[in-house]
Amino acid sequence: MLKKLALSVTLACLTAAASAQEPKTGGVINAVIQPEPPGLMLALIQNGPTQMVSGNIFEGLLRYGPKLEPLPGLAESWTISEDAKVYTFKLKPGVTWHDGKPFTSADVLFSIEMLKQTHARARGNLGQLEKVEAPDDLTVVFTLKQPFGPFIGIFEVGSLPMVPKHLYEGTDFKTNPNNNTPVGTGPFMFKEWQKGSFIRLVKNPNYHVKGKPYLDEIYWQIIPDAAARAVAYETGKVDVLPGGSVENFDVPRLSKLANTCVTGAGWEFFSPLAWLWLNNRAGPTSNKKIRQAIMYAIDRNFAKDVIWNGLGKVATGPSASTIKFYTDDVPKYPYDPAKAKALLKEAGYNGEKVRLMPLPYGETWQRWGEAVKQNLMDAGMNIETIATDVPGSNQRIGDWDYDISFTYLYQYGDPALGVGRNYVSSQIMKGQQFNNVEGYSNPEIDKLFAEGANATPDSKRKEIYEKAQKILVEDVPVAWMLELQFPTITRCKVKNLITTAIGVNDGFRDAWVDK
Amino acid sequence: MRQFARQMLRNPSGLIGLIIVVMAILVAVVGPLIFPNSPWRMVQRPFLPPFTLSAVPLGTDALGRDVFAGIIHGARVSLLVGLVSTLAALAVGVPLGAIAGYFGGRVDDALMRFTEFFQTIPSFALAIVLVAILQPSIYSIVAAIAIVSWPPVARLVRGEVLSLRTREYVQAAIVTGQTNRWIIWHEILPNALSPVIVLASLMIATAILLESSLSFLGLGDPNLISWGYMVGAGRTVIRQAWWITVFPGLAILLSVLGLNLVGEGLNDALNPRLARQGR
Amino acid sequence: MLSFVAQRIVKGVIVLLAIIVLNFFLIRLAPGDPAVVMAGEAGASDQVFVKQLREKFGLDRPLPEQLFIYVKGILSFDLGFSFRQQAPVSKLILERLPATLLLTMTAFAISLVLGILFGTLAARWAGTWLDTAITAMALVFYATPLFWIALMAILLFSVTLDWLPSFGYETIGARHTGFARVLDIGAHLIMPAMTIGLFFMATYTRMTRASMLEVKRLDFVKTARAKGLSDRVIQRRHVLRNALLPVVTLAGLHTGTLVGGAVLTETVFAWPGIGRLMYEALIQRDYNLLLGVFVVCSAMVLIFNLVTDLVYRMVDPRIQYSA
Amino acid sequence: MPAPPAVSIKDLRIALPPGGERPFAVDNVSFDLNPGEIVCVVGESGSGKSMCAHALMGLLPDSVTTESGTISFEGKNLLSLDENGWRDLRGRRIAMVFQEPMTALNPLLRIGDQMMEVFEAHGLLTSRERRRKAIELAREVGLPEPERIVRAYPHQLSGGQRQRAMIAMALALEPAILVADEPTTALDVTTQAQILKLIRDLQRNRNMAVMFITHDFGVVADIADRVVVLRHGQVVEQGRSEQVLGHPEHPYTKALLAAVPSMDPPPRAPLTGRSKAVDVIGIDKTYVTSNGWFQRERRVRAAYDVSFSILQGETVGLVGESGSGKSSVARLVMQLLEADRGTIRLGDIDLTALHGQALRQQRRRIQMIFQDPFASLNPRRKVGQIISDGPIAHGADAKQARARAGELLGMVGLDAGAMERYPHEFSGGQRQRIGIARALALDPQVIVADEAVSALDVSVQAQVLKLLEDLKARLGLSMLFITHDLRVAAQICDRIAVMQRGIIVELKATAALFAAPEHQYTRELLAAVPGQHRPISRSA
Repeated sequence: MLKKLALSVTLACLTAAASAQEPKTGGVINAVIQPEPPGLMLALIQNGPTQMVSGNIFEGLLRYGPKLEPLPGLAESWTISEDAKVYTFKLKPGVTWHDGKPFTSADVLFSIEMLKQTHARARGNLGQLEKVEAPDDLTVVFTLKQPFGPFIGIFEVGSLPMVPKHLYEGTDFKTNPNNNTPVGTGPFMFKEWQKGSFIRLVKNPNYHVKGKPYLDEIYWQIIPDAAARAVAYETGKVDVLPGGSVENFDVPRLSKLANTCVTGAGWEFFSPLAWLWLNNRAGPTSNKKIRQAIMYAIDRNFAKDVIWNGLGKVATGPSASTIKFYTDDVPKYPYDPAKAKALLKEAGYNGEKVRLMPLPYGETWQRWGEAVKQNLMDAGMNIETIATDVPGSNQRIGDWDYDISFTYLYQYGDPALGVGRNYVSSQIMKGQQFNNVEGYSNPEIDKLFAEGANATPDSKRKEIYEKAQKILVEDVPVAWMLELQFPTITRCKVKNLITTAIGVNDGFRDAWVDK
Repeated sequence: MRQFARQMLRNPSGLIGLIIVVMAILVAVVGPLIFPNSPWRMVQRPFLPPFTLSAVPLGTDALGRDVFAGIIHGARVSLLVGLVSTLAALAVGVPLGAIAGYFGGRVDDALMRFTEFFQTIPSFALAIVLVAILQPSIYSIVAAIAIVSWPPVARLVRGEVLSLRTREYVQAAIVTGQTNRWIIWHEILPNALSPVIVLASLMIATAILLESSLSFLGLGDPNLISWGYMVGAGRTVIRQAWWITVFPGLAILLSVLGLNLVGEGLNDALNPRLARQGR
Repeated sequence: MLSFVAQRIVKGVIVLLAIIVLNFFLIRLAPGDPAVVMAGEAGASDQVFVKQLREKFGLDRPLPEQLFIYVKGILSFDLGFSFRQQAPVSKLILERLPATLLLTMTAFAISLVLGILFGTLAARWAGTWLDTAITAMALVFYATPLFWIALMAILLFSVTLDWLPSFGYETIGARHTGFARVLDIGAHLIMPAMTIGLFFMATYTRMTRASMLEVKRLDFVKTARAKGLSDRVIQRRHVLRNALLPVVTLAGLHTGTLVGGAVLTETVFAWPGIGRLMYEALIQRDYNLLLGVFVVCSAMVLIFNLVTDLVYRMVDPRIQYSA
Repeated sequence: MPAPPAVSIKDLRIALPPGGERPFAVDNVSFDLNPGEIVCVVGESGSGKSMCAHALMGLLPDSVTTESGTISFEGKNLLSLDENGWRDLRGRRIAMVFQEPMTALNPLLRIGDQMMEVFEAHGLLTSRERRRKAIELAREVGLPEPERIVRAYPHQLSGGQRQRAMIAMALALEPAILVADEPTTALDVTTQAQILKLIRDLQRNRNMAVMFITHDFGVVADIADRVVVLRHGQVVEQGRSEQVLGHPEHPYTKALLAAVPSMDPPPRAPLTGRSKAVDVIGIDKTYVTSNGWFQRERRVRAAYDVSFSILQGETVGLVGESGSGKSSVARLVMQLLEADRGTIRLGDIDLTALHGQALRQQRRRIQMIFQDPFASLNPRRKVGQIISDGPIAHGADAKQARARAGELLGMVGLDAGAMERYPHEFSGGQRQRIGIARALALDPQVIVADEAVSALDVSVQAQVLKLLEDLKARLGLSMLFITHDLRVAAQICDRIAVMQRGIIVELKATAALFAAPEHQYTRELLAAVPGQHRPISRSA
């Protein structure tokens, strides 16, 4: 109870700080969505654009502040038992679905079951769950098999969206007609979708937070070309460019436009970290010295300053600096071509061809690939760029058919959720584009991450993870590049858009337009 | 031949075209030898405007690479793609058209259905799909361009052969006991050549455009610099740095224009009706 | 005439089936499949999930069986189900087709009208500065990459002058009705239509000019002059009519391919048409959707070719349906 | 004739573009056209006769210019008219009929509409009256079913009907002058005879002045009141038709007239006891054009039960009008076409049973001379190659074949220097000689000559015919001679077969055929040959 009170206070402070002005009701926001989402049923589809749009329609039990602290969502309070195995959630009373039916603990139980089938990440996150029960309509109790530190961090809307039981129970989830007109509890309701043009959401008048949302409508406009998106913003056709929707080269120019506000906030939960998969199994990159040489050969500050326009941060190791238990007390790899050459020579590299696969996600990544290629060639490596599109690159990565390949992955706030998976040997599986793709296998790292996930209290976890980071940075299983920042560009009249650690994905419930 | 050259030179636009094309070829052949530095090398600060430093006369791109070097080295790739894919298309289209036209009947029917089939699929869409499937590389691009551009060649050659086949000198060759192969090779194809040459010069131009369009969509060979790649890469920054797109774009425009002019000049010079009229 | 049409339709269906079979295998040759893409997007790629998806899409079955199922569907006008968009392919295509048709038909009309106009002028004043100017303009448009024109047009008309909207089909959220809506769509249409249209306009200009000059030399023009007809009547009734036959034929053949060839323009101008749909389906390996677009585009080509033939036969009395 | 001339051409000189064969297309030409008179302007190709016609219409091509002279008509000098002045005259006062009625009519407009245009051009009559007038005109020129035919398109008419339509157009406004530029050259003899009669009748009824351009002295003899003979753009002789044809003065005119083959077959020794070189037995050939699965096929019968034989050393003529199937028979005999039925024997070998290599082997024994001297030689091969290619294909040594080619060129009257040159460097007659040399290179026993002299000017035609006759005699060749020209056939053939619609209707010794034609069609053909009723001087 005390905990709950403390939380409410924090929340109040946060809100007060964020909006010095009194919010105004009404208005329409035009935002860009790219690419066009395949569908909006968040429980079935979890790609980026779906999460971004559906975060307004659906809600999770919790939300997370910029420091990744849990905030009330559909659950208004929660308690964790002493042995850290039982989590009891109190649901907010009076919440209704868009169709008017009440939201209850039965919906939560149903959602858990459904997501285990349809949501791969949720299935993973719920792996430690022994059982979940609903003693009454507004209480849900999760019982874990063993303590699992990150468990409190899995309840945001994209990771565990709540689904209406009355519409989905007993149906074939994939073909349920409600998938086309999703029904959630969120601040906005789905109105129409003109394929290839826009998705329109309208205000939920019965939203469970009094007075919210402030906006009447949101148009998510679908504009496939990055340059056209920039022009759309410039010519006033859209007001919100979520992170990643324009090329980095355009960001400085757009930022300088009048009445334009830019923020890098809202990515704390994901903390995307870019690195190069280095194939640890075969070829030159299986040699640790060559991997270290690669780290020295690449001018990561150039990439940050020129390609990412100074946004982001040079990565020091497997964890982004925003992730719990991060440490920068690890071996350093400054840009040093001479050292790279020396290491290559030491490793006996004799000009074998090394295949480099850039990320097929647009011009920024292409340019980065070219710059890295040139860096490596300057250090004396023989690099051939392999061009693929997304499916092709996924296939190659899944088949381990590459030498060096770009990627960036979300870290989901906790090393147990988003970091360890990339280095532990149990996650070496053919056919995946994530997790331990590089084929790095170190029993000590396996052990450290296994302990870290279930250790209590946090101080113990910190010790374990810091040790793991040191070992990894020394071994260079992958070549860490940058902690990415995807700036959200808005017209300054759009207020209070980003209030939580998942940014735009958490919906426009607090946003308002200053007229 | 001399008369043909005279015809070609008499035509001012053909001459201009020829000059442009010869210059483009010179740049492609000799350019990289004179400017051996890799066009991928980051040599200056990014977005350096043109005409500010004599070392990088056309400025630098988003990574600080020399635009001028890119155009010089890109000439080789763009022209080569144009030339090789056209040759490949000819290698498919000419024999197919010749066989269909010469033998006629069911062979003709079958081959023409085959050709029509390829013409029914929208060609740019097919090229995109082919490159995406084979994964972008100089080979897949050349193959895709060749695959979508051979049908007109086959049709043209077929039409020519069809009309040449009934020419009396071909009948004379049959009557004197020549084999089909000899007749196609010595009597028919040499006389079908001029329209094919005209078409080929236009096809090179189209192929260069096609390659640039594919590159624009990001389906170029990432290891080779081409003009289309440069335009594609520059378009996202066109607002800050017009020169990155404008110069390679002009290079494409000029060479395609030149090739078209040459094609027209060839057409005028090789077209017997116009030649007869002049007499 | 009916039997002619019937014959063409049967032939068309055979060609379409061949296209389906070819593309069916072609597309599946590409590395990666929709399950891989969707797993990747979902941010999770455990094998169970990919396997589930493959089973759901029927990708676990042998290829011939997949083909059989697909073709069986096609024969009952069912283009299948889009894996990724979770909707029937025919519905997705029908949503996009009107936009593409509007765009390409406008482009086609502009290019044909202007091309014939300029070509006629150039031929009429052959050898003068007007002819030189028109020919030069046509050559430049003929040689300029389409996407480049698009970029320049956006820079000029949207960004610098702010006269025309740079993307989309209509002003989103404006909810115009009636004539205002038509105007709004028209404003959005101008740039993309011109972008496509300019190249074809150049083609038709050159062709009309050449064709007119050629027809001018024919004997019946001399006959017309020998009758004492005025130059204008000769140009219009004798020269233009005959000269337009090849132009119209070529134009008819172009229309079909235009539909599938609008990928670049639709991408640059965010035009919600099927060219873009195709490209998206391709990079997502949405097999059924991609095949569906191909089938529809190819069918368009066949239909337009047939219409062209019919028009041609109406205009040119020398061709008979059966004789 | 006391009446003043309708048109008077004085010292007309038309300059060709510089760099041509000669500076003037028409050089100092003067002649008059009188009302009610037909003036034939005769000359071989390139003599400038068409230029005269076009100058009179103001329709000269842009590349030539009228240098000097006058054309006086109704008190005006036509050469000083501007375009509007010309337009007013054309069709109304001066009208023209062209050579090729197919291309001279707009294929996309109905015949009647094209007729009505003449009135429209001069702003005459209402549209209903124009239509009525068009039908009237159609009737006047003898077009069948005038009401229906005015709604037809040109391609639906026969060649003769098209030419009638052209004439109807030309006569619509009752012009004072009709210019007819080779109006019957593209037509068959029987049609030609009808058209000539039509022009003659109309001219008499309307008292028109007609300028009739032709290269055919037979036509001249049939139609002309006066004759103007042109050579290299200059008038070599002009005068009354009886005068010029009967008593030519200029050597060129004499030579031209002498070159016109006579209708009287020369006496020929009967060929008895010789074996058959070629035996054609019961050949059928039907062309089938399929228009696809749903449509009826189109069938044209080119040969039906055709049988004849050629003795050794004999020339058999195959005559008939266009479409009679004579060329198909030539191609069947040559095995360029496959017969549906029947046998063709060459000596004792059945050619129809052979294929591939075996057929190619036998081909050397029967060779062909083609019609078009421009199309029968590959423009991209040297003459030496053209002649020696055949022997080399049959295994001859290249060097010997070339030497032989040189000899053959000598034999056909060309010097051996021709070996290294390309066909376009030769004139039509020379090319035909090269074609003959090529045919002879394989030492054949039989020659098939398909309209081998039809495309040549009369003087050249006479030379080539003579050459053929000589060679045939010297080498003991048998010949199948295809022609539409009965005069030529009379001179060269031992026997003549007359073909009509794929059937041989009559086959007789030449003299017998001319003296006593049995079949109705043969009689029609013979009667239609122009120039039989007026004496033509043959003394060279």
